[in-house]
Amino acid sequence: MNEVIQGLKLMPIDYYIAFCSILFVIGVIGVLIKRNALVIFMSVELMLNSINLLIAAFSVYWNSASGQILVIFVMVVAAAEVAVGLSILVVTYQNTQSIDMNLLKRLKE
Amino acid sequence: MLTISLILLPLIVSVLLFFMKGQKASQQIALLATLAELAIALIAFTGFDKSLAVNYPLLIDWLPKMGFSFSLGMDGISLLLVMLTAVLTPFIILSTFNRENKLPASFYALVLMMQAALVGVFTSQDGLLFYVFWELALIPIYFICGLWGGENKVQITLKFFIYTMVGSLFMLAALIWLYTKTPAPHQFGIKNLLLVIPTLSPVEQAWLFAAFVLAFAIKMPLFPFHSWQPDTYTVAPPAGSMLLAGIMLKMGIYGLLRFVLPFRGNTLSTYGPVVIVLALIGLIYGSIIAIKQQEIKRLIAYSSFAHVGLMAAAAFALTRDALAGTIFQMLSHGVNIVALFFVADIIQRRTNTTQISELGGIAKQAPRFAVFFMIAMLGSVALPLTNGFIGEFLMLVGLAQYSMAVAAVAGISIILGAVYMFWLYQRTMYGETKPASESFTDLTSTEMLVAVPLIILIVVMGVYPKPLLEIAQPAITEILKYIH
Amino acid sequence: MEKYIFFGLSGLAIFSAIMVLVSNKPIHNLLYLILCFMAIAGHYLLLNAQFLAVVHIIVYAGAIMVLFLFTLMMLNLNLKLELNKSLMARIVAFVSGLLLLVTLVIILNGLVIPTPKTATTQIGMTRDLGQVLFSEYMVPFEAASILFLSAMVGAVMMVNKNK
Amino acid sequence: MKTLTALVPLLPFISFLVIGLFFKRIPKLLTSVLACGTVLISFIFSIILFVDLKNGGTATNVTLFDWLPSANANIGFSLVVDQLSSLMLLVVTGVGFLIHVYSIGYMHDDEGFNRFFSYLNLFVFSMLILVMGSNYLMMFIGWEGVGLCSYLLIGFWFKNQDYNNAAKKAFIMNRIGDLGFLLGMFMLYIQFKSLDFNTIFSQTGQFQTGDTFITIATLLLFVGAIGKSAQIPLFTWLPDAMAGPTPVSALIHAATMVTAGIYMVARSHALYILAPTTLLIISLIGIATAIVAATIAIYQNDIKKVLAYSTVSQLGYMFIGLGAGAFTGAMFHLTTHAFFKALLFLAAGSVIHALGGEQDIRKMGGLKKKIPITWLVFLMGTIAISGIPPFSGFFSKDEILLHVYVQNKIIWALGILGSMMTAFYMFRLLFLTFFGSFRGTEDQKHHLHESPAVMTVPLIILAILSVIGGFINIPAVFGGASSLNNFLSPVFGTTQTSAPEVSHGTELGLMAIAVVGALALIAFAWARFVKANRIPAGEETQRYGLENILYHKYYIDEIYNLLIEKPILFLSSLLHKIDVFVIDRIVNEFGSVTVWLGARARLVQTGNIGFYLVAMVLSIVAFLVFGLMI
Repeated sequence: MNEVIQGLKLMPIDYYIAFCSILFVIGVIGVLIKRNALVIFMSVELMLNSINLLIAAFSVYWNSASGQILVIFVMVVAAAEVAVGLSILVVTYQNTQSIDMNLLKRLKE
Repeated sequence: MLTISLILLPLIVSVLLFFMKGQKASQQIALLATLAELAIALIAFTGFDKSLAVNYPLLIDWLPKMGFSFSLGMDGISLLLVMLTAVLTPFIILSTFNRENKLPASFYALVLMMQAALVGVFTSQDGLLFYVFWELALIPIYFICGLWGGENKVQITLKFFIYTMVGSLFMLAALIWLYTKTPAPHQFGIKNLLLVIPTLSPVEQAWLFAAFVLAFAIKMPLFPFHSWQPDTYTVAPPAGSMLLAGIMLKMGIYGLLRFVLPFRGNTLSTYGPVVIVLALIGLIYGSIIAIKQQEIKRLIAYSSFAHVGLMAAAAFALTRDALAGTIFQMLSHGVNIVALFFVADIIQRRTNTTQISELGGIAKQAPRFAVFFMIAMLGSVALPLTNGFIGEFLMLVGLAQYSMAVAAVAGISIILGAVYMFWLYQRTMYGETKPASESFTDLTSTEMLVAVPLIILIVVMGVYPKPLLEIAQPAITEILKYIH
Repeated sequence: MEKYIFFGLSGLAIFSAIMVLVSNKPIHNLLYLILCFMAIAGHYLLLNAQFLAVVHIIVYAGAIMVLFLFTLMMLNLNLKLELNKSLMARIVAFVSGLLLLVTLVIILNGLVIPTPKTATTQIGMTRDLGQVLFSEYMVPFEAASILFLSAMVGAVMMVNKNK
Repeated sequence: MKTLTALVPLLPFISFLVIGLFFKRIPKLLTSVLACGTVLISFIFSIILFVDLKNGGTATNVTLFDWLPSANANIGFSLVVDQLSSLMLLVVTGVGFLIHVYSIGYMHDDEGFNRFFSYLNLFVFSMLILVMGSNYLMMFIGWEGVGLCSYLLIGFWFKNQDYNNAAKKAFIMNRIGDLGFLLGMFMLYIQFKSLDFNTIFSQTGQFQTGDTFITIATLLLFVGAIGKSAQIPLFTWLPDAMAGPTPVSALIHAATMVTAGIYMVARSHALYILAPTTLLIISLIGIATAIVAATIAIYQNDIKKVLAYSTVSQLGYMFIGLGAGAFTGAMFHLTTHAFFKALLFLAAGSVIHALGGEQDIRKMGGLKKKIPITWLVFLMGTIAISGIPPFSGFFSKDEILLHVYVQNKIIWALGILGSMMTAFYMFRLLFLTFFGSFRGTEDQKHHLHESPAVMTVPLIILAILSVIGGFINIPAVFGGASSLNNFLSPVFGTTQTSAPEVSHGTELGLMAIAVVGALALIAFAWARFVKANRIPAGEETQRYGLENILYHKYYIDEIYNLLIEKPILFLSSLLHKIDVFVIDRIVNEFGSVTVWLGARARLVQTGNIGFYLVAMVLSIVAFLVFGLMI
C-alpha cells in the first residue's frame, strides 16, 4: 500500500487543481441555472467538496496535518449548514408549497 | 498637561451633564466648567513662551506602527484661538440663561463637547488627530441645530452636516495622501506632512491644494460654497449660531493657515490668486446681498460671510501684516459676531420676531441695549478703536502690499458694510416705535453680564491690540518661512 | 497505474457532477451526487487521507445525503416537475460559469507552487490526525460542537415554529 | 507740556464717558458743567500750548502707548502739537466751547439733553485726535470718529426716519471718502514703511516733483478730503446733515469736522507740493464746488440749507487755496470761516428757536425788531462771509484769491464770481429773515422772543471774532505783519509761496474788484428783497429753466439715486435670487442627484436570487481579471 501512495504522491498537484476547478465550476453553474432549492443546495455541497479535496491535496503536498483538520471543520460547518438550510427549505415549502428560489423574491415585500 | 486638561475638562463635564436633569443646575455647572476652562486658558496665556515653536506639548503614542500619535501643543495662533474659544463659550452659555430649553442638560453638554472638540482642533499637532477633532466638532453642533433649531431645522441641519462632511472627506483624503508620501516609517504629524509637500509633483500639489481648500472653503464658508450658511445661521438656536459663526468658522481659516499656506512656490502663486478672487467675489457679493435682507440673523449671516471672504483673501496675500490681520480678525470677528447674534437673540426673545420691517424705535425703549448694539455694530463695521478696525486695517494693508487693486476692491466692503449695518440699526432701533417693540425692556442684569464684557473686549482689543498681535508673530514667521 | 486510478476517479466525479445538473428528477440528482462523493472519497484514499475518506463517506453519503433524501421524501418533491430557468438565464449562467473557469485556470496556471519538502509521514492516518486535532485544535473542535448544537436547535426551532 | 498735550483730548473723553455711562442719572446742570467745563479746560490748555509755540517753543510729541505694531512700523498712539495743530486746537476747543455753552440753552427742553452732550464731547475728543494725531492712522481714528459722531448727531432725533436717512447718507458718503484715504495711507505705508508724519515728510526729498506715486497717493488722500469736506461729487450729504440740531450744524458741519479735509491736505503739504497734477485737480474740484454750491444756495428757502450750501461753497474756496499752494491762506480762511459760519448757524438756531422750530425763510421776515441781538450778530456774520473789509472773511478770502490770481486767472475770475454770489444769497437770506413784515402764523408771532443769555453771549463773542478775526493775518499791503504766516512758517516752511510776486497796486486792484462786485450784488439783493419785497415762490410753484434746475439742486440727489442707489438695491435683490435659485440650487441638486441615483440603484435589487448570484460570479471574475491585469 505504501508504495502505491508514494507513487501517487508524485501525481502533479496541477492535476488536482484542474480537477477541483472543474468540479467547482460545475457547482457554480448548478447554483446559477437551477431554480430548485434542493438542487442548489446539492451544487453548493459540490463546491464545498471540490474545495475540500483541494485542501486535502495540498495538505498532503505540503505534508501538513492542519489542512486535513481544516477539511474536517469544513465538513462540520457544511453539515450544520445543511441542517439549517434544509429546515429553512421545509418551512418555505410549508408556506409556499414550492421550493422555487425565484419565489423567494417575495421576501423583499 | 495644560493642553490636555483644556480638552478633558469640558469633555468630562459634558459627559456628566448628559446624565443630569434640570435647567438651573446644569446651567450653573456648565458655566462653572467654562469659567474653569477660561482660567486654565489664561494660565496658558500668561505662561506662553514666544521663543518656543510649540508650547505645552503633549505626546502620547496611539498607533505607533502607523505613525499616529495623540500629539497636542500650541503655537501663537493656536493659543489665540483657544483663548477665543475659552472666552466666548462662557458668554454663549450665559446668553442662554433666560431661555427655557427643552433637555437643558443635554444642550449644555453638547456645547461643552463642542468646546472640547474646538480646542482639540486648534491644538492638534497630528494630522489625523486634527481630522478626528474636526469631525467631532461637527456632531454636537449638528444636534444643537437639529434639536433646538427653528423652522425646517432637520432639513437645513442635515444639509449643513452633509455639506461640511463632504468637504472634510476631501481633507481626509488629502491628509492620507500626504501621509503615504512621508518617508518610511510614515508619520501623521502635521510637521511631517507639511515637509512632504514640496517634494511632490506640481500636479499632486495642485490636487492636494484643491482638496484642502475645498474642505476649508466649505467650512468658512467661501464663495460659492456658502449656501448652507444663511439658512443654518437663521435656523440654529442663538447659542448655536454663536458657536458656528463665532468659533467654528475659524476652524476653516485656521486650516488654511496650517495646511494650505505651506504649499510653497508655484502652487501657491498659481492657485492662490484663484482663492483670492473667490474670496473677493464672496466679500462683495455677500455685502451686497446683505443690504436687502429682511431678517436680522440672515443679514448677520451674510455679513459674516463677507467678513470671512476678506480674511481668506488676506491669508493668501502672504504678507506679515495680512496674516497678523487675519489672525486678529478671527478673534475680533468671533467677539463681534457673538455680540451681534446676542443682539438678535434678545430682539427675538422680546418681540418674537426678527423681521426687520416689524421692528423699530427700540432705542427709545431700551437705551442700554441700543448702546450695546451700537458698539457691536461699530466693531463689525471696523470703526477705529474697535477691534474690527485693527484686523481690517492690517488685512487691507497686507492686501495692498500684494496688490493695490485687490485692496481697493476689498475696501469697497468697508463702505458696503457700513451701508447694511447702519441700515439694520436704523430700521430696528430708530424711527417710530412699532407694535412689536412697544414693550421692549432694557437689558436685564444677566444680559448685562454678557453685554458689558463683550463691549469691553471690543474696545480693549481695539485700543490695545499689541499683546495679541505679538503672540502671533513667531507663528507667522513660521508660516512665512515655509513660503519663502 | 496511479494515473489511471486518478483519471478514472476524476472522470467519474465530473461525469456524475454533470449528471447532477442535467437530470431532472431530484432523486436522480441525489443519487448522482452520492456517486460523485464516492469518487471524491476515492481521491482521499488515493491521497492516503484515510481518515478523511471515511469521515467523508459517513458525513456526506451517510448523514447529509440522507438528510436530503429525507427532505425529498417528506416533501414528496420527486413528483414535481423540475423547475427550470428560462433558456436565456441558463445560457447566461453557463457562460458566467465558464468565464469563471477560464479565469481560474489562467490564474492557477500562473501560480508557481514551490516544490514540497520530501516527506513520507503518515499524516492522513487516524492516529496522527487525532493527535493534532486534540492537541493543537482542541478549542476549535469544542467550538464546532457548540456550532452543531446551535444548528440543531435552530433547525428544530424553525420547523417547529409554524406548528 | 506733554501732560498738557495728553490732557487736551482726554478731558472731553472723560466727560463723554461719565455722561455716557450715567446719562440716566446725572442732572442737567452737572452735565452742562462737566461738558462745557472740560472743553473749556482743554481750551485753556490749548492756549497755553499756543502761547508756548508762539514764543518760539518747539512742537510737542507725546506717545501714549504703542498702538499697532505692524510688520514695518510700530504705529504709536501718539499726539503732536505743532503750530498747525495748535491753530486747529484753538479753533476746535474755542468754537467748540462756545457752541457747548450755546447748546445748554438750545437743547434745554430736549429729553435727550445728556445724550446730546455726551455725543458732543465724543465729537470734540475725536476732532482733537484728528488734529493732534502725529501719524496718518491717528488722524484716521479721529477722521472716522468724527464721522460717527456726525452720524449720531445728525440722527439725534431718531424718531424721524428722514433724519436717520440723512445721518446714514452722511456716514456712508464719508466712508467712500475714507476708503480713498485708507488706500492713500496704504501707499504711503508701503513706500515709506511708516505712517508717521515726520518720518514720511522727511523722506519726500527722494521724489521728483510730479512723481506718479506721489500723485496717486495724494489723489487718494484727497478723495478722503472730498468725502469729509463735502466737495463734488460727495457733497450732497452736507445739506441733508442739517437735520441735526443746529449747534451740531454749527460745530460739526461748519466749523470743525468738514474742515478736516483742508487740515489733512495742509498737514500733508510736503507731499502735495510734489504733485502739481493733484493740486490742479484740487483747484478744479474746489472751484466747481464753490460755484455749484453757491448757485444752489441762491434758490434755497430753508435757512439752514442756505448756510449749508454756503459752507460747501466756502470749503470749495479753501480747496482752491490749497490747490494754489496757499496753505496758510486756506488755514486762515478755515479759521475765520469757523468763526463766522458758527456764528451764522448759531444765530440761525436762535431764529429757529424764537420761531419754535420754523426753518422756512418764506415764513419769517421782520424779525429785526423782535430779536435784535440775533439780528445784529447775524448781520456781522453775513458781512464777514461776503468779504467786506475789514471783516474777517475779507482778509482770508482775499489771501486765497490773490494766490489763485498768480496761478490761474480763470479760476480767479470764477472765484470772484462765486464770492459775488455768496454776497447775494447771504444778504438775500438776511433780508428775507429780518426785513419786511412777519409772514409766520399769529401763534408764532406771540411767542417771538430773544434767546436767553446762555445763547446770546456765545453769539456775541463769535460776532466779535468774526469782525476782528481777520486781523491775525493782515497782509503787508495794509501794513500788517502777516502774523499767521509767520506763526505757521515752521510747519509750511519755505514750501509755501507766501509772498506772491504781485505789486501792491495789483493786489489792491484785485481786492477792489472783489469788494465792488460783492457790494453791487448786495445792492441788488436789497433792491429785490427789501425794496421790491419779493418773496420766494412757494413749494408748488412751477419753475422753469435754470431756476428749476437750481431749485432742485441740479437733480444731483435724483441722479445718484438713479445711478447708484437703485442699481445697488436691484443688484442686491438679484444676487439674493441668484444665491437662492442658482448657487443653493446647485448644491441641492447634488443632493437630488444622489437621491435619484439611489432610487435607480435600488431597482437593481430585484430580489431575484438568480440574478444576484450571476452578478456575484461575474464580479468575482471581474476582480480576478483585474487582479490578473495588475
